[in-house]
Amino acid sequence: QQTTMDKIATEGKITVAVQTQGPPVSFVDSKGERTGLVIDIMKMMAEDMGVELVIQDYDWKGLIPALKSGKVDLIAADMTPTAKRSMQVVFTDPVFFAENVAFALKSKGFTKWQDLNADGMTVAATQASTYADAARKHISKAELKEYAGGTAQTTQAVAAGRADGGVTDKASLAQYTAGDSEFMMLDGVLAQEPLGFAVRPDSLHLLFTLNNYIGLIRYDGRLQERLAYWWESLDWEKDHK
Amino acid sequence: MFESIAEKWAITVNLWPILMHGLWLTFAVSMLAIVLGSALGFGLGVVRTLPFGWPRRLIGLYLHVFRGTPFLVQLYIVYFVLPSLDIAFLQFDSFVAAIVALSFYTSSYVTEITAAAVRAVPPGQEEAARAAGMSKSQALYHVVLPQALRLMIPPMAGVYVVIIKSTSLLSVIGIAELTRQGEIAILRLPGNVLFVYCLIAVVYFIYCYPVLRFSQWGERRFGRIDGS
Amino acid sequence: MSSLLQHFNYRVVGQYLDIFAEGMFATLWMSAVCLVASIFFGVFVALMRMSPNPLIWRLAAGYIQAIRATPLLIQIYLVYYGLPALLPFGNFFDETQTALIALTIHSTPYMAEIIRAGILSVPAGQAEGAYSVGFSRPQTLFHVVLPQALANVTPPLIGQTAILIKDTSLFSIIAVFELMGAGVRMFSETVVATESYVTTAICYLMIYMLTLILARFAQQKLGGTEWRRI
Amino acid sequence: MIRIENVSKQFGEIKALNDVSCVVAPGEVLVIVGPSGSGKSTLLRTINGLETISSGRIVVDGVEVGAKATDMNKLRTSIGMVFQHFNLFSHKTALENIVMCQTVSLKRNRAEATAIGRDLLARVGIPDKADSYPSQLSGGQQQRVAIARSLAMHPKVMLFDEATSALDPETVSGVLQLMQELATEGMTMVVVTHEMGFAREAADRVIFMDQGEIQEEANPQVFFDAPKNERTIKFLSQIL
Amino acid sequence: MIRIENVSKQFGEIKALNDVSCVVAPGEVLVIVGPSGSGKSTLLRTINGLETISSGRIVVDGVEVGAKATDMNKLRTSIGMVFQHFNLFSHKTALENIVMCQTVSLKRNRAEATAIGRDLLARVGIPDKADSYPSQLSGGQQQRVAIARSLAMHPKVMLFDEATSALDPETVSGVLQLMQELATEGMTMVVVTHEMGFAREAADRVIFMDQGEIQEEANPQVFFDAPKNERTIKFLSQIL
Ligand SMILES: Nc1ncnc2c1ncn2[C@@H]1O[C@H](COP(=O)(O)OP(=O)(O)OP(=O)(O)O)[C@@H](O)[C@H]1O
Ligand SMILES: Nc1ncnc2c1ncn2[C@@H]1O[C@H](COP(=O)(O)OP(=O)(O)OP(=O)(O)O)[C@@H](O)[C@H]1O
Ligand SMILES: [Mg+2]
Ligand SMILES: [Mg+2]
Repeated sequence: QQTTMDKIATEGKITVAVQTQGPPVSFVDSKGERTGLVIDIMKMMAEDMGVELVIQDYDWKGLIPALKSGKVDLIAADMTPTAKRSMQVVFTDPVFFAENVAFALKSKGFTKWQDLNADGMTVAATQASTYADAARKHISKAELKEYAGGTAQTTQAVAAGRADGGVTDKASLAQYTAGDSEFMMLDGVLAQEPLGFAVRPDSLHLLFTLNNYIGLIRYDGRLQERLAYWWESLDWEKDHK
Repeated sequence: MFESIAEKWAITVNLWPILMHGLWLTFAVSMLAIVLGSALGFGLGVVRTLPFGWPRRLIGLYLHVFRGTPFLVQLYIVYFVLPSLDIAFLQFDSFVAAIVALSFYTSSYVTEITAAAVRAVPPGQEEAARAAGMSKSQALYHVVLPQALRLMIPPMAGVYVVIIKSTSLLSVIGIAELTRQGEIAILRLPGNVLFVYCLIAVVYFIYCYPVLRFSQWGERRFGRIDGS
Repeated sequence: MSSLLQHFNYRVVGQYLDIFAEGMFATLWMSAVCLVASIFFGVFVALMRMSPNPLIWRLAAGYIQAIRATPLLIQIYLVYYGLPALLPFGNFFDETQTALIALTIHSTPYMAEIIRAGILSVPAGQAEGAYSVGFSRPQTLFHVVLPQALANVTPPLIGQTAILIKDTSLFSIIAVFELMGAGVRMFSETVVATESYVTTAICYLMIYMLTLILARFAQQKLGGTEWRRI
Repeated sequence: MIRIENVSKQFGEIKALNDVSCVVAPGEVLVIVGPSGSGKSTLLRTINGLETISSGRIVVDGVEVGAKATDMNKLRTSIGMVFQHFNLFSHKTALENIVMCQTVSLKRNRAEATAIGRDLLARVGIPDKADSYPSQLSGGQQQRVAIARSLAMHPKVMLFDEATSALDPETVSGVLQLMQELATEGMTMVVVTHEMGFAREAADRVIFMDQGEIQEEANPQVFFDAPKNERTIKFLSQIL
Repeated sequence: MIRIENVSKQFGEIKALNDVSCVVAPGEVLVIVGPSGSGKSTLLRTINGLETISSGRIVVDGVEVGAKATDMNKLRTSIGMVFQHFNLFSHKTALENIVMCQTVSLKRNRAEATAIGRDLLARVGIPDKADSYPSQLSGGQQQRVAIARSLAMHPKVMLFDEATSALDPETVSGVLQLMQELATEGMTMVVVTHEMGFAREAADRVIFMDQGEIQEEANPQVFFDAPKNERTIKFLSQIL
């Protein structure tokens, strides 16, 4: 039986499922190029392994089925390794961490996320996401509205006054609050989540390889460099906006 | 005011090539599916009007299953579940899977329309053909089906528009059709969600409106069964 | 087939049954409301479409074409976000009401076209028979023409109803929970895709079968089934 | 009872009625004959306002048809009409056809309407067909239901448009007999028919129409045995 | 030419034909009359196999109808049938209706078929209607096209099922005349009709059917002037 790694080695290409969910994790920039943090890391790894990188773009609903049905070798997305998900696929060590934060219109005059946690408030989050879980748990007094789509759709609901505030991750939110935006991030972090890549349960060789590689770039500083560029600042906007 | 118009114009110019690319994919997938699905549905619809008990019931079941479940689920099963059966020819890539799923979905509607149209042709027409010495299949081909086809044009165009619009679900299996292209663009253009969706609507309209006009024309031209 | 069943985890489905029940109930009542409303308004739009007055029929035709040529997704967004921007009282409607309004606006033209075909299929003599015994126009429409028209077009009406039921799945884009939302929820938490989607499909099929039964019942109510056998 | 004054009716280019005048007395049976397309149906339909007229005036029982002040729905309940193709409501049973007209147009209560309906079905000779749908009835039976339905309104006038031409010859005689009974009971009737036998026996007066005009008007003896108009003579020669 | 032997036909519960036997000689004109539902149409339709029979045997021109070895499509080209409601192909013009039957069933080439078609349209008196669609033709014209279409096959037998009962009385005489011409040319014909005038003049023999059975069979003089069967007497009394 050929392992996934054998296949990658013999075919000379690694097939990765990504979700184009928006900057900075994975998106299509103004030049029409597919780019973002995970794409960057994957490109780097494929180059170091000496294989070709094949990227396949799926909707969120298609990521895990694509992996399980063998359409791709791994998923490179900002997926939280929950216990139930781990029963289906295997996650790598965390590659980076997301901070779930709340946001609102500046005009509302809120300062910290706790301000949203009151009766009569409504909070928007992406349908069935870990943001929604965090909101349900921490902003429990407010009514939660779960919008299908992503952060863009959530901010739209808040901008239109359909919700008093929203919950998403800090990095995705950054571009919405930049400059003289009408949005502001509220102080405080609701929850921190590790984010990792996922492989099929039987792709052990590939799993170890990925973990090794994450360790490698963490210690040689290349991961921090990428994170600083994509994740912790808006530096990427100059090059890709 | 003018600033915002200028801004929207800039966005439009910027997005247009992307949307057109999405439209092309939408067009290609929907056209292929419409052609294949109509052919399949037409065949099944004709069989459904023939006096064979078993095939008729089987087709009825097929029809209800495909019409009664969301297309998303059908798409999902074709692309993700069928490959797990380990049958070589079921290993579709996403484009083929999209065509296969959409064709079956289309055919379920076309089957119903075809059967209804064939039944709407007065039975006397077939009898007259048989009485003139035509075989059952000749009567079907020369007399019944040409008349049924005319009745099918208006409802078919309606179904085609539904099919065209359901291509927007294909992003689940990684096809960057029109809606998906627009949504990808939205990610880069926070604050313009509504405007970009309107642009998408305009592009769909450009594609669908002629189809609907064609149906209207067809209704006037062929809706009545005579040639006048 | 066996490998299909072998991959089906009943236990996990069991954990989500209550959520599916909740979603199914929501889908059921919301589709029922939209169905009744869109048939009701569909009758009016159909009558407008058949009006001899060019202003009225062009208005109806324009509405029908514009709605049919654009996707529901975008119509829902426009009603949800666009309406408050245009009308001061737009925010008056909550998500569920907005969703119901949008879907009704969307499916009314489809129903109208089917009903129009149905009305045209009723022989003119039927209305004349009614007029000649002193029925007014509304009475003729209500007692004679519509019952026959609707019974004549039951098959396409069922087809459109099936589409309408499935269209409610788009409600989740404006945060309205329904059956597809239940499926997405289960999938997102457990990532067992086959189970999530097949269960969703079965629930939709159950609703669809219910509509088939109701349609047969309605057809009988509209004046028995025997009369349609010639 | 019916006064038709200089009535004309235009369908686009076609003059279906051209300056037609005629009076029908209470209790009179007027039979209209004429070739196809001569305007017989059109004349009948203008009497109960199913067709509007282009010019002229029609007065039924003192009420002007189509005038602004006239409640046409009410007027129509006093004018029964029986069509060539019966026009029974196909989604209702024979009895319901008769009952519905009464409950809707006359606001009679259901029980009373049903009793009247059953009576009338017995009168027209098909009491056992009450629960059959039109499609389950033979042509002759359908025509009887249609007559019963009209009678349920207690009309002052009955109009028959080729009431028997969609029936097979054997059934015709039964329906004609029923019409003759009505005539002897004193019902005012206007009958368009191709059945010259009926015209001869039941008519008080016969009108021959052609090209939208009344060509000849006479009592049946004169009409059939000594027609004057050339067109009438030709017509009768082909029919008999 | 046609030999019908002990033919029965059951529709579920209903016995539409009950042990019917009868022979039609070449060149003979047989007229079938009878009340509605008596099985006239059914008998006619079994002759060209549009209806299968439950028992018995039908032989046309030496070939058994419905037998395994019989090529029914070929047999049907030698049996012309004209229907009550014409059944012209509504998507084809009058000429194309006639041409298509020849090219499809007889594999005649188009040019020849067209020539024959034009000839026949002239023969039935409507050469100028070649390019009209059925919906643009009057009932009588449609019926003529239907007859021409059947004649194009050069049938040995023609079957007419109430060929004139959907026509208005004035048009009827023209079509009957055409049928009479065919009869005098020696065509074998079986005609179901309610036109007693035609039966009397054109028939070589008249059959009276009731309840799926042949009740009386006689030449027209005897049939109309001295019928024996009680049922026939009642029937004729109501028709005339
Ligand atoms: N709705 C209509 N639109 C246009 N023309 C019409 C309409 N109704 C009748 N006509 C025309 O008016 C003329 C008179 O028609 P009408 O039906 O009154 O004749 P008729 O004497 O009843 O004939 P028939 O014996 O065939 O019933 C015909 O030329 C017919 O074509
Ligand atoms: N396809 C059928 N299915 C069931 N019963 C039928 C069918 N065709 C005819 N019948 C029945 O067979 C009997 C004979 O019918 P048929 O049409 O031969 O009568 P007919 O003599 O032609 O009457 P008409 O003068 O009304 O045309 C009738 O009782 C009829 O109801
Ligand atoms: Mg008339
Ligand atoms: Mg018959």
